[in-house]
Amino acid sequence: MITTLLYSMTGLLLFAMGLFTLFIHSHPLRKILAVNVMSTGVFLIMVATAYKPMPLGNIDPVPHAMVLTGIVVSVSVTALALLLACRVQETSNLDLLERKKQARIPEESRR
Amino acid sequence: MNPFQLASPTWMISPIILPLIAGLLCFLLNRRTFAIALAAAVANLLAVCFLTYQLLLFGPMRCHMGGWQPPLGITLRSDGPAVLMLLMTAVTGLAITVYARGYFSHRILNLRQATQHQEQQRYFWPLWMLLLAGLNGLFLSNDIFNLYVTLEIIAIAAASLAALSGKPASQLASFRYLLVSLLGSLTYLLGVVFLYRSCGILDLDILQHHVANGPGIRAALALMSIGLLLKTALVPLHFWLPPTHANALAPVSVILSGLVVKGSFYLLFRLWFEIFTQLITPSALNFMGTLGAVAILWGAVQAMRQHRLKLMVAYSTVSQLGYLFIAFPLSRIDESIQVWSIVIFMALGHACAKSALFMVAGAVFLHLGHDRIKDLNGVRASLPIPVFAYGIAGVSLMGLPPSAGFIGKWLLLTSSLTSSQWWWALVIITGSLLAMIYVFRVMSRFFVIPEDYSVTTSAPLSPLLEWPALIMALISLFLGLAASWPMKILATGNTALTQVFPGGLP
Amino acid sequence: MKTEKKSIRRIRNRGKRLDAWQLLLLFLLLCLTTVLGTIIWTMPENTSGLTDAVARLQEQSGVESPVTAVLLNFRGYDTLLEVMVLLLAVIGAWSLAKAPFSGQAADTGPVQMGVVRLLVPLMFLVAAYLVWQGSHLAGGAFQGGAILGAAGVLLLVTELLFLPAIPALPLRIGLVFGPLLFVVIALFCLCLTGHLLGYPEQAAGGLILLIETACAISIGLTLASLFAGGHPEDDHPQSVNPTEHSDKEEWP
Amino acid sequence: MTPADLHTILHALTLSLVAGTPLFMAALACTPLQKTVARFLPWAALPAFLAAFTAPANVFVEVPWFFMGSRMGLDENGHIFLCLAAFVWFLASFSSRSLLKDDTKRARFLVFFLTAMAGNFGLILASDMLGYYLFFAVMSFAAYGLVIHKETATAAKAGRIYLTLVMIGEVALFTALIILAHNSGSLAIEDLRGISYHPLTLALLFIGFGVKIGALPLHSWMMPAYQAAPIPAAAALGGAMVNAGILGWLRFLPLGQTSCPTEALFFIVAGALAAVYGVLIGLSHNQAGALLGCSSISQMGLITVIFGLGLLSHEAGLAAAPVLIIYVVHHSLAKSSLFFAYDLAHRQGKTLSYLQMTAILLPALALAGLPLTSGAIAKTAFKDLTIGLGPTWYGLGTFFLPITAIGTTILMLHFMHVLKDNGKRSLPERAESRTIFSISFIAVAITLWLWPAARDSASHSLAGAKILQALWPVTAGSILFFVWRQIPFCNKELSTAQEKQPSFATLLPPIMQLLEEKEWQIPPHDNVNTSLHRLSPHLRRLEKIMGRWKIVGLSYLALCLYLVFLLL
Amino acid sequence: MNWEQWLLPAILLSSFIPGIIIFALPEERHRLRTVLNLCGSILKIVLILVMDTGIYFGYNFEIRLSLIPGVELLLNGDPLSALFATLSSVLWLLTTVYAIGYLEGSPNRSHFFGYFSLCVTVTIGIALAGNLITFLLFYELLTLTTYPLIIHRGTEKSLRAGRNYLIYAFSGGAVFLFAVVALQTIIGPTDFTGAGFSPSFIDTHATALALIFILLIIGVGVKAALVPLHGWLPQAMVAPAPVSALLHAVAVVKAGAFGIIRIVLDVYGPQNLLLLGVLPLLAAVASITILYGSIRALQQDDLKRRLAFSTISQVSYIALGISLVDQPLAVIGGLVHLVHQGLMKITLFFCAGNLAETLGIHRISEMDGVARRMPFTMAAFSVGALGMIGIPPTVGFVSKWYLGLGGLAAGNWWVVLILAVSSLLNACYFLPILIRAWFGKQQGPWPDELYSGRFETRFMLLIPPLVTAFIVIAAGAVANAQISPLAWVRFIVRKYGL
Repeated sequence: MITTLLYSMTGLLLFAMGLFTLFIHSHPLRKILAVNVMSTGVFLIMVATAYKPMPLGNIDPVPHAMVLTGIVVSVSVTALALLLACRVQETSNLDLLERKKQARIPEESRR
Repeated sequence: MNPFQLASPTWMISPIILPLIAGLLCFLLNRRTFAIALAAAVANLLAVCFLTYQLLLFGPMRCHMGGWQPPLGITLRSDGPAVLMLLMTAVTGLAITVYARGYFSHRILNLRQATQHQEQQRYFWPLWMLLLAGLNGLFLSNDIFNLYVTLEIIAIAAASLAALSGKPASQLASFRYLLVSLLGSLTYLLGVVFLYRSCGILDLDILQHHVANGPGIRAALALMSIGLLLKTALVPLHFWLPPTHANALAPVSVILSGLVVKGSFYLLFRLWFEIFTQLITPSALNFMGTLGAVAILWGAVQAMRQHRLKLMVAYSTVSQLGYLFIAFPLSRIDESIQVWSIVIFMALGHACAKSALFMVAGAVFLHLGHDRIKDLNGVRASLPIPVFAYGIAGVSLMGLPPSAGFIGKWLLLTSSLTSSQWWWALVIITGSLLAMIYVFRVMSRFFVIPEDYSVTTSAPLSPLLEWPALIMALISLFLGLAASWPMKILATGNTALTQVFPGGLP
Repeated sequence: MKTEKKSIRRIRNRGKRLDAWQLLLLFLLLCLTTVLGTIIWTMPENTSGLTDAVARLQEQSGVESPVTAVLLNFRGYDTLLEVMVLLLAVIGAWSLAKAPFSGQAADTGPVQMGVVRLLVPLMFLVAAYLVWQGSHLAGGAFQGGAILGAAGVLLLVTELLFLPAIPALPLRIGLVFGPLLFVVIALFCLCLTGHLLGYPEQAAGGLILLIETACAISIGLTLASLFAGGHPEDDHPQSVNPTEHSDKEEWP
Repeated sequence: MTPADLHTILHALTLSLVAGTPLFMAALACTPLQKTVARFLPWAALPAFLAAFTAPANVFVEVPWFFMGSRMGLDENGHIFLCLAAFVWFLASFSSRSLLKDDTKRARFLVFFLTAMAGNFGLILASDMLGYYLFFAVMSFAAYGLVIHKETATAAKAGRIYLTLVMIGEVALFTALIILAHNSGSLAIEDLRGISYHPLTLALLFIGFGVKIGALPLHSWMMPAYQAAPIPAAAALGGAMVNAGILGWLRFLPLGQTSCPTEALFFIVAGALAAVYGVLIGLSHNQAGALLGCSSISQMGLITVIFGLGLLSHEAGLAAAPVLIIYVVHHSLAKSSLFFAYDLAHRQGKTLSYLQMTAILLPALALAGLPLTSGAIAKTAFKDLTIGLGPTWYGLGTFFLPITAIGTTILMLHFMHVLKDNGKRSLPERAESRTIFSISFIAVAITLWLWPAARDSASHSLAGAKILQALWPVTAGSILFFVWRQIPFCNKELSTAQEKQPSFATLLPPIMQLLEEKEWQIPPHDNVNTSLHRLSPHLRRLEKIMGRWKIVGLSYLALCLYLVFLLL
Repeated sequence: MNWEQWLLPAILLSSFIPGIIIFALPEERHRLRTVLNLCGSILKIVLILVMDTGIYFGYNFEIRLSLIPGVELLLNGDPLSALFATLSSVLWLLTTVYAIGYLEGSPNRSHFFGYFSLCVTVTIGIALAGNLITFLLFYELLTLTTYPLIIHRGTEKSLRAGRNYLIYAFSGGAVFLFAVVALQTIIGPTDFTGAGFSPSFIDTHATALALIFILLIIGVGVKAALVPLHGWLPQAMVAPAPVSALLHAVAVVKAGAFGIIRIVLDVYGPQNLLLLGVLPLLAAVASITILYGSIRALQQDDLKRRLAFSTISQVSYIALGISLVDQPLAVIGGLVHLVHQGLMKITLFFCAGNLAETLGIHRISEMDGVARRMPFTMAAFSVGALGMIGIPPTVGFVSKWYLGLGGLAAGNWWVVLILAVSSLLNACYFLPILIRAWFGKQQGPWPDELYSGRFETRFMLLIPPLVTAFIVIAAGAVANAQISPLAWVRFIVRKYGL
């Protein structure tokens, strides 16, 4: 019982920390990391859910499978986000662009 | 049981598998990607039509994946709302496929950047096909975790598509979109965890009957809802939508605005009104309604002030999504069923109309090389069909009869008045008026023909760019006239709906 | 002057101290965490989840590991879609840019070379083991694929392998192989048993292993491709002006 | 087809020809045939003559489909009025024929002339309210074209005044007819018998027909219009169209049915004032047409007085009706004759010969009631009427009538004076106008003597006392006239003093000023709606703020918390 | 399915299909376009006459399409709809002829005639609408189809006018929609039955029903240009003359007035309205509009603007007549004015268009002596103007007469007063024009003489006003005949059992 709770609370905390970072920090890398931390938190809670104390018997494999799936998804998304961030960084300074984005009329493409 | 017989529920997988395979093939093969995609889109439409037929014949059905019964196995379910959403996706999808072909062909004509445009087209098809599969999966899925996976498929495909144009603005918007999607998905997943922890069940049918009245489930619902709200871009969480939709390539904008936001909304709505109905409190419904009202007004006001056509259309999406949420508080009276028809009509109407609008915007962009509203003068003369489509789609957005939007608004108004919540009616009416202003602000520009006007662009637009827009617009217009068909589909097997309309259905 | 100072101070303070908005944010976050924590705390812990259901049907799944059974049999559809997610990530990544390609030959030192020579085959071996082991213990396609991916990353990092330099078609075949096989088998099962992914009971184990192997290869390739960060040189359709890429050696 | 049917059809045909012929000719005048139309102009009045003499009295033809259900026919009065109108119009068209020889606006004149003629005949035939109103309106509006025909500034002004008053009259008449129709529940004029008249109705009728008659507050169009119109047209105006107003009163006022003494008093006072006022104002004019107009005002004042007397009581009404007819016949013949005299003088271009002057004196002094003239017969009838009404009204006949006679004498002598040196240049067709005048002269001289209805009054007027009574005002008037001629300052050119007529066009400017550009309009704006335009930067800023991550975070968390709170 | 049912859609399609084809036609194919237009309009007239005859002999024309429960499209041919439909179709034919002449050689004619046909389709739809929802449908579509016509010239001024028109019209439409929904939630289906809803609703929902009535009237009042809602109409004068003619005489303004009639007679029913006691309000608004419109018309020098304000004034006669719904005579007056005003006003607009198109005359101050140059046009104009004033035997008198009688029958003397004052005002703003035109002296050359030919202006421009002017007189002169607008209106009123 207490094990589950401990893991769950840690997971929740990780989720909250990730959330905070995501909202506060503007650097794309930090944001991506924050999302990763969040997902880790969620997975942690999930794994904790799978843990069943002895009287009930075995661990629950379904959350395990879910976590596995989640991790894969998370990896994919992280990779894509990183690439996107790189592309954005390459073409222009992200911060600057974000600040100026609304001010000027962005052009979809120049012909 | 023979999976190929008429009554077999296994047919349900075809709208998922067909685009999936098409997506894989599109990625694998270099040539004939359009042919593959078109075949898939057509096949998808046929499959969905078949599902509709099946639904009308045999009522709602469930398909157990791998033959495993719930609670362990994953179930697909086809019922009225799902089939209607599938139909919407299939029809719009076919139009998008055709339109995208025209769009890319036109752009490739521009030799200077032909390579880049070819690349865009090359990756567009697999992404779009997989997105289609994801959407169909979302509409059919009956498993709360499987829904998460479909949401992710949609998110990744959509974000990639949004970044496809390769311009910094679109990439930035897409990055943000990806983050928001992730945040939404994770919040949803957290909710799923809470739910699983409380019930230990993932299948929606079983959940519906086993919803225990615990705080865990309520928290789960809240978390899942917020996650989906974020993906649906309800004001105040809409910030990502306009830049993403406006900066993407035109076919992508159509996909994002017409279909993708509907996916998450559909899920949210289903959770609230099918699964967790007992948990819903009036104040929560009112809260959603209020957010919807704010969205209607805010989106419309923002749309009115935009200087670019695509941004205006994007903000109009923000506004139109609000209508879907107004339906929430109105459900209370009618035992949450009539509300389905409202939402379905609003969603269908909006999907068609918005697709048409973005298609027109794309055509105009290709024609003029920009989409600044104040310089749109005289487009009518050179692009009569898109302008016509714009007008008709605008009618639907404004909710004028006989469009689907009108039917939706009519139902909304009726519900709000029968339940004596007239203030929602005021919001709805105001929203339509604001829509009129922003639609016609552009429309009037189209109609001005300057003295020295001459068609300056090089290439004439291909009919592939013009006709899908018109057809979508016409569908949105005449869907209202054929409103009894969606009603019939919606009501199939839904006993509650027949109770709401005691006089019998048309 | 005053405003200047203010702005300077603001700039200096940025990142160090939280402004009012951020404090409010923190406060709300704490509230939410507390509420959710309390809910977790008070949640009754009496459900056994799907443990029993899995245990009951374990026999028919064709594999011994319950996790693999869930992953590839009971909820194989999830996994199918998940593989698609990975593929989507690659397509998305490829759509963004061409993979960075220095055009320089690898300047590998002897130590590095040695390590790679040692590690990569080992990793392949481990991966194969993990996939095989997946049917009765922890492990499976993802784990195996991850190791494979790591091997690919190693090769990429040491610039021994230029992913961009691989002709696109084989690469694409490799990437699609797993998912496509998965789908084909799923459809095959549909024809056999009437259910998508409804493996015939006796062939379940074999089919699952087949899928896992294929997927592991594709996943490994996928991860490596993601790391490479873009599409290969020649991955576009009817090239307008096909550029001959320099013939660098692909394998040491 | 029985003979009776045939008879009816013939009757209907005759009646429709009466108004139809002029209308048809008016239509023809729009075509290149106008010259022919001009030549055959007098023939337009012939069917009216025919009808007046042949049509059976009190046989009505129902024309249910026409307008709102029409009834046509002639009653006793109708015969007289139609005959009179036909005569005057015949002479007028005869006279205008030569006028039109080389008039560039011939077609227009023809159209208006013939339309007015049709209107005048038609209203006499109409025996339902709306038919009367229809033809009355047609006549009134067509007459405007005659008034303004010369297109001079004075003509335009006269036209404006005429039109304003006609419009007021039309509206008043419309209102009155609606009330009458409502009260009687039918459109037939016979059904008006026995219904009660609201004073308002009487007032509206007074205004409605009073305009045409020139009753006192509504008289101001007469002088300028008679002066401005071409003389034949003026003759028609003064000799025939005026009668339409009288016929209107005769038909619509409850004469001989109910007694309404108060309103009667109003009629009498207004008439008496007009009788005097016409003379007084006439002395300030020295244009023949205007003078005849003033004389009409005065004479119509007397007719108004007769109407007033008739309204006093049931019996009075019965007694007044024949008197009215006599007076109308007298006046209309005399007045038209004077107009033709004016025409003669106008065309002759040199001073009139004494024979001519004497001949003209007859109709002129007939108006004043010279013995042995038709005027004497009419005045005798009038006097007999007042005597019949008792002592209250006795003074009217013995005292007031002579005074007006004096006035009229002065006026008429003034007219003769003006006429004497009116013509400046010689116009062709003098002979024709001489013929016309002769015909009208003969008509004035003999009609009332030969007319059976007036036989009583005629024989009365031949009594010696009556002759004396009639003679002295004329004599006095003549003396006064010559005295007046000797007073130098009286002969100054006064005629240029035009009356100010308050027309609606001048009344309205204040209202217009009040409403000027007060209309609510959405202010023009170019691109975005105004208010939005102003708000736009703020909206943009707000939207931008909402897009900041920390704000997004805040709203995300707030929504999350709130939803959890709401659902828990 | 029988011919009675299919006649109504056929009537709609007879202008819809030509409209669609015309859209698709290239600009140069003017001959084909003309043929299509004329064939469509003649066919429509024929069909409508068939319908009229059928209605007279008691056939029942009705076709329904149920969309969702509670929302039903219903086309229904009753005498009232026949009245409006006949008027619209006849005037459409004339306006089409006129427009063909008017737009000869100008750009974007396909576009123009396409919308023109759609506009008429929608107007006929309004006429044939069998319940409030169908009415609403066509009412909103009318705004949409007229908008491109109003901004046809594409100038900034016309755009502004168009925008104002839209804002007014759609705001009205929104209010109308709200009211319709509210009404349906109370009384259920709103079919035009001719009797109104059951009086039992009054016991329960008196206030709500009264409020809804006001909202409904506001909704249609925008198009009928009742006074606080009239602002769009004078501005919409920037449109080409045939459009103005159509807007004023047939389509938009009439649609609003027709809506008022439908609401009063069919939706609410006279008895209910008398119970609710809201009619005096309508009467008051109508009276104010009549006077206000006339007074504002006096101030205008621009001919079309003057006519526009005159329209505002005249259309309210209809509302005034209908507001005295318990008096059959007043109702007759109001209903028949629907036709009569259309005939007169379209004549006036045709003539105004002729002046502008032939001589470039837009202002009244430029009209001196114009009748000598264009006698036939001005004759038609004069007939129209005299009709407006109410001079017999024109049709204007007939309407006024019945209105006045009805007003008196209701014991409302002020109705007659309003009529009298309004007639005077009408005279004040129309007669000076006539005087100028017929008797004024031409001051210098015409502003912009564009045409010189055999006739005073183009043949196609000359025929329609002469025809309508003839009808103005003829319909008045034979008002009491078996076949006349008045007779038909009497038939209607009998049908309603008043």
